Amino acid sequence: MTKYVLRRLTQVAPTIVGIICASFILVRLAPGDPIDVLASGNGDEAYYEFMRTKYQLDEPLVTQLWAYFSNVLRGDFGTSYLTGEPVVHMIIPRIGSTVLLTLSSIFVSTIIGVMCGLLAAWRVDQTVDRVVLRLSTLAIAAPSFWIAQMMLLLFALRLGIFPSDGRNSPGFSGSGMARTIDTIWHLILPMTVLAIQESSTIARLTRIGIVDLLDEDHIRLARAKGLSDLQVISRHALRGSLRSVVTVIGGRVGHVFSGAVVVELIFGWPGLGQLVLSSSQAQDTPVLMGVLILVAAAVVVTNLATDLTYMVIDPRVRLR
Amino acid sequence: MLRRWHLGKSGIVVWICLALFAPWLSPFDPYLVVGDGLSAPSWNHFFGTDLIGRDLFSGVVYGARTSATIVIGTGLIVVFVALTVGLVSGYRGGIIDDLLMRVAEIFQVVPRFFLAIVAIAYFGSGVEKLIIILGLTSWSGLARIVRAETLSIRESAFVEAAQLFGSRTFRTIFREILPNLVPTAITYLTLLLSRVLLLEASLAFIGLSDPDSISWGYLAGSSQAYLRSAWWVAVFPGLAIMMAALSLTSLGDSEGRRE
Amino acid sequence: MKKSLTSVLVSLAALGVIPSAPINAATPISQGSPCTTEGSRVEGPKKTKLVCASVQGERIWITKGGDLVVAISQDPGSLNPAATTAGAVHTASELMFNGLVELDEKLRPTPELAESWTVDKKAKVYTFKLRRGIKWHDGVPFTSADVKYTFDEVLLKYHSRTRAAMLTALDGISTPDAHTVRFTFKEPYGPLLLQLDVTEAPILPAHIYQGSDPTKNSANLAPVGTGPFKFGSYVRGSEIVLTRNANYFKKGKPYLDRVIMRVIPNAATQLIALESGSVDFLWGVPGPDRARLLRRKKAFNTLVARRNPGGANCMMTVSFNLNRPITSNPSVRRAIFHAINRQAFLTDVIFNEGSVAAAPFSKGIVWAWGRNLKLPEYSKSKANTLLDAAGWTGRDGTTRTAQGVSGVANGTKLSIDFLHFPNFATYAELYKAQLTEVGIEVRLRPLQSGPFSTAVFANRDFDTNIISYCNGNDPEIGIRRMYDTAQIGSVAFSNAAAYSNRAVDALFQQARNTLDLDKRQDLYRRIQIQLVKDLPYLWLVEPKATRIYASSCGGFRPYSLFAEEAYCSS
Amino acid sequence: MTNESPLLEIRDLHVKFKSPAGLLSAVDGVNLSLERGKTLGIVGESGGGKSVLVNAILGLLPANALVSADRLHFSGINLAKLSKSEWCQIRGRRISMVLQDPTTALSPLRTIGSQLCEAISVHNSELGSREIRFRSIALLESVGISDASRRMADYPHQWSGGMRQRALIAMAISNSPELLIADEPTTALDVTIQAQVLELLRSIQKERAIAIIFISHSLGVVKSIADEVSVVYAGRVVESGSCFDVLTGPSHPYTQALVDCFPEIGRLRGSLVAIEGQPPRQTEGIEGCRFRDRCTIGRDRADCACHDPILKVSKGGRSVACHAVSI
Repeated sequence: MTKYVLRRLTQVAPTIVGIICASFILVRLAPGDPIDVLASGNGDEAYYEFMRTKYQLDEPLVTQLWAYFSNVLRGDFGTSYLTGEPVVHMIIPRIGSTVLLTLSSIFVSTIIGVMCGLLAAWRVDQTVDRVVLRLSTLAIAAPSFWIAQMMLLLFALRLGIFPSDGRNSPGFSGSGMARTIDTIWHLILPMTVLAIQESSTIARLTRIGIVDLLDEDHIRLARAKGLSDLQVISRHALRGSLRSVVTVIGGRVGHVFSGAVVVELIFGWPGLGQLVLSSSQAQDTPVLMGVLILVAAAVVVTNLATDLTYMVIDPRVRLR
Repeated sequence: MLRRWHLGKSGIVVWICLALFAPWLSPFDPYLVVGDGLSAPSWNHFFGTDLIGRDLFSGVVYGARTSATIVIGTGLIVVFVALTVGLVSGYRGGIIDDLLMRVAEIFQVVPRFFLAIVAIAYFGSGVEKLIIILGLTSWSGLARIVRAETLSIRESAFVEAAQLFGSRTFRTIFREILPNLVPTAITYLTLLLSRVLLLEASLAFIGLSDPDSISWGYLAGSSQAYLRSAWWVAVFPGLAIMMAALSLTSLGDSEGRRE
Repeated sequence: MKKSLTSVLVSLAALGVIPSAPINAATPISQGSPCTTEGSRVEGPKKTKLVCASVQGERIWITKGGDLVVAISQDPGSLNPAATTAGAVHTASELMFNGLVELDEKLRPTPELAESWTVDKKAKVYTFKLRRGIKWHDGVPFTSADVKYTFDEVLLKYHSRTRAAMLTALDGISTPDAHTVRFTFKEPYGPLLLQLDVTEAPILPAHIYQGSDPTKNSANLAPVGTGPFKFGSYVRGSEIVLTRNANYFKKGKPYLDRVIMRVIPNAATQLIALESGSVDFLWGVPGPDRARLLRRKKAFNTLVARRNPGGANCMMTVSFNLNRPITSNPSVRRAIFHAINRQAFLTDVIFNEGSVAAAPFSKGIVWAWGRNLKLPEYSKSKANTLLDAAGWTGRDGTTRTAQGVSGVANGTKLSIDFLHFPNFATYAELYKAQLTEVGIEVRLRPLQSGPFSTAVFANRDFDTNIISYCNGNDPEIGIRRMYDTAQIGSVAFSNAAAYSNRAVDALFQQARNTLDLDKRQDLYRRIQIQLVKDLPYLWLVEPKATRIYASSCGGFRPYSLFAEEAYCSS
Repeated sequence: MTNESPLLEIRDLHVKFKSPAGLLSAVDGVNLSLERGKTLGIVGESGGGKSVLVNAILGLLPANALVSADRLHFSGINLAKLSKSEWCQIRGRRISMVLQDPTTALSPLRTIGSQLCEAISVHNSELGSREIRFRSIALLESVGISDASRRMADYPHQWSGGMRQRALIAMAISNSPELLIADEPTTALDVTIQAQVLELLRSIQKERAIAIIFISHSLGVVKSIADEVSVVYAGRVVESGSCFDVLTGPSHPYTQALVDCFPEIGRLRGSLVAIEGQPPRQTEGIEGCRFRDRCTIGRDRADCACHDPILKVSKGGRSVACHAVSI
């Protein structure tokens, strides 16, 4: 068991090193001069020279990579070309918002998705199943910006139930409970948009997982033992399907981050997605690389967590 | 199940027809101004006109072509890279396997959309770049499936026997694996490609697609700002994407489930 | 929520549950109506307190206090307007600062931090007398040292426009006393007074920045200025709250308690926020929605502005690469000019927000733009004739090919590329559509700003492109860079066409060293006559931005410090 | 036939599955009967409908299955009319089952002890957990697991295949059922283990007088345990009778072919004979005898091509469905 954990951990390190190197190379391969953005249409040769030295863009590539690499390991992602601020300072205040949005929608979509998946699997090929399948297919096939705009038009403009943008009301200065409530009130729309598509995917995957599981011998045997339907589901199927549910959720984290970009843009949610968009327009390389590495690392960690969860669930892995 | 399969299949057939016969099916050149900007659907312009007065129906018809190109191109890259990496990795094992799987993991953990945004920011947009970006970020899942299949076949008694007789094992594996993979690959690919369609639309929505080649994603994504004042520019291309994505997923559902 | 509460109160009042306030039947006054007397009065069922205040030179009744919520499209990241020309930073931070002078709608310099100034006859020495008694938001007095520090250490290093225009011309800045600043130039320098407003030269507090790296000072996120509003709070990617500066040197102003800058990147969401009442002010609205909004209800007002916090008098300009065989031919350039229907760009792309360019210089530089110059008009037949004559022939509806064009092999297709920022895609589509009609194939190449500049300015890898050249308040600031031979090179957004004409270069230099406006006007006219002959660029349209705001608010200015005199009733 | 009604009696059982391609027939008019304490072997190739038959007896068919029968009685109970809760009273208590692959038949996520205890507790809610555990250990010991009390806490993957199959048998007999269905219980095991498991089943039957339906594709295995045998082909019983009679004197060409596959049973003919071809997947719409395509005798006979042979019953309880055989 310890050996397994160690093995997984040693696999994580090269992946992260690889991501750092790959993103560095990708960004440096590209044409374009970051100073152009700073000059924003003006500036002379001397200005360019000055800025280039300031951001060490005139050093050889390998030196830059090594410097960047050792800095990242020390938690220093450099400073933004655009604002001159440490990248970490720009990322940290936004992590909270993105984590809140993504985690809450993963949480909600897991509950809804697994429940719908169970329901559909239990009544496989019957009406409930078909309804779940149809709805989820539709939700997956619809562009997310459509869903988001429809929700905005309906709930923010026509009904006026939920706010259209942001994480808190304009100029909100309350704290504690009032702040939490205000945040939740703002969270509901963007979270729902993300959760609609996620829960659809989770429902479908859970359903397939359980349907396959119900065909398995040990479930047949459990029924042959005289267990009722409910007992079969609760004692055997649910536990067995936990593995596939964990796999599904672990695999969704990257997608949720991706989906969050569009949702954050539409709902003015102050998270990493917005930062990536604005930095990509400005080619603010240090910020982009920082976010890219961070998000990738988050997915790596989730994968690790998924594997470790298997270990808890599955004795075959645990007792290896 | 039969009906779903037909829906998927007929959707794809319509799509392919639109793509192949676009010049004959569209009443106008989709790149030319043929009317007033933002005129509502009429007999002249079934889907209305866009901002600068181009016929939207022709745009949607021609868009089938670009979208098909993107989907097929991405699919080909994914299949090629995944097969190569999966087969080599599963067959050779050892350090090469470890190395390739680490590389696959790197591509897998960086969210595709993030990477696409960053890559387009640095290299510019364009259909061929989009295909490369989407292709290169999507192969790792299929590669893992291929690798697992290769491993299991390599270890099966059958191949052991074949090795004993000195037959060309790699070819054997190849011949054994491909048929086994087809259902899984179809499910994987159709789901992936429907995502690719939507992803392209999302990229267009945030302003990162190529205006030189009209695709559904471009038409739908770039016109969302006018949803409320000229619904047709946002709705028709969006519907096209939805139908295509639906066709792909239902095709995958049914094809994948047939053993 | 506010709305529903109000409507409940109104209906309760109608039922007689709440006694409604006595209404002055003789003279019912409303917010915005003119007033003469000082003082205040209570009006309406909500007992709002109206005061008589000065707004843009007129005295009107307004509501004092309250919040103004402004939607901004981008998180600024920094609130130091002196260290960058980035529009997002200026939009969010200018209200906290001042320049030495302010420019009114007609670009006349008016006193701001400087109460008066003198210019010597040769236009080489400018002396400014600073207003006394001005205090920074932290209570420290404002002095000439702040001005000198800001120019020497920040503006001339990091503010790219100010640096480009002034650095080489300036001999030095001296401070004879705490309230006098003197700029000395090496040679006569005409445009200085147009470069000292809060956009081009905001003044920072030396006591906070001295001795630090101005791009990394923590005050960039919590600035201290002299402006009408003080820094309140800044939540990344979310909002910036500015609060009223009670000690503002313009007595009585500002009228609002808070200005809240809310980051909403998506234009459609901004609109929904405005309509649902959570936002009061938008910097711009996409054309079709603007029309719908104004048609449907009287809840919104508009304000047309030429000047943005990022730059003034911008003109959408197509550059021709004069180094390429196709576009180096003046007949081809003239043909393209004829083939382009610029009116269609005005109506379909910018929805009539602005005007068709009428001269090489922006109409916003009122004294300098060339009136009555004749740019090639829209005429497909003239375009066809010119192209045929230039050796580019072909049947109708097909792409033309070369027949005896110098520098091009016979049979080469007439195909040019067009580089553009992704957000200018509609311009690109229309350009392509219009040129296709005269047999020119256009390949669109959307590029973000970085790759765009590299391709256009460093590698000169383009045939045509589109750039929003902000002409600025003086030709010296934003126009000269487009035509000067010395500005050909890798510096971005300079002379994209690589236009070089010794006579034009000399005229620009002469104009810069001339102080007399009439003489300068004549020099610039001669330049523009030459440019219309040579056509190195296609001057397309001059967009203006239409601000839209809730009609409960008012008093916005179409130029700097837009909310200095603004007011809102709820 | 004895006066007493048989433990299990099936007459004209049909099972069809709904599918996109229409109804697929899996079991097509099967007749079976089994006396208490006896062993019935069911033999046939895989895909012949044996497992469907078993699932029909246990009511474990999926929702898209259609079952019809003239008679489907177990110990006087009409199985076709049972409700879900009534089924739960029968399954595991009066009819139990041993599956083919002991690896997949046990849940990998739970200890063997808990799965065994569950089999007991489901039908004995009055028992305390200590009592159940005690019984479980005793059962494991009775099927030959040593150190049972300690091994109760093990997970299935920690046991060998043979041990797992013993555990499954222990589970199957835990409530002293009247009928045990063993669906190819030895197929997935090594040859030596096979013999042990068969021996275990034989001894259980002797001690506890349990009737067994033993399903296998191997005549060799059936021979060592069954009293009666039914040969199943393409959803039909093609020959049945006492084990000895059928195996020593097969009448139906299919039985003959099966016997030929196992040289130690059949008369030595010098070489091993494999049956060419595969049973038909789809029986609907086949004209004539279903075995005709693979039959050495019937390939050219006109009656085999036109008429489906009916099961002819002869003296001594033997029956066979073949045009070429006259009894």
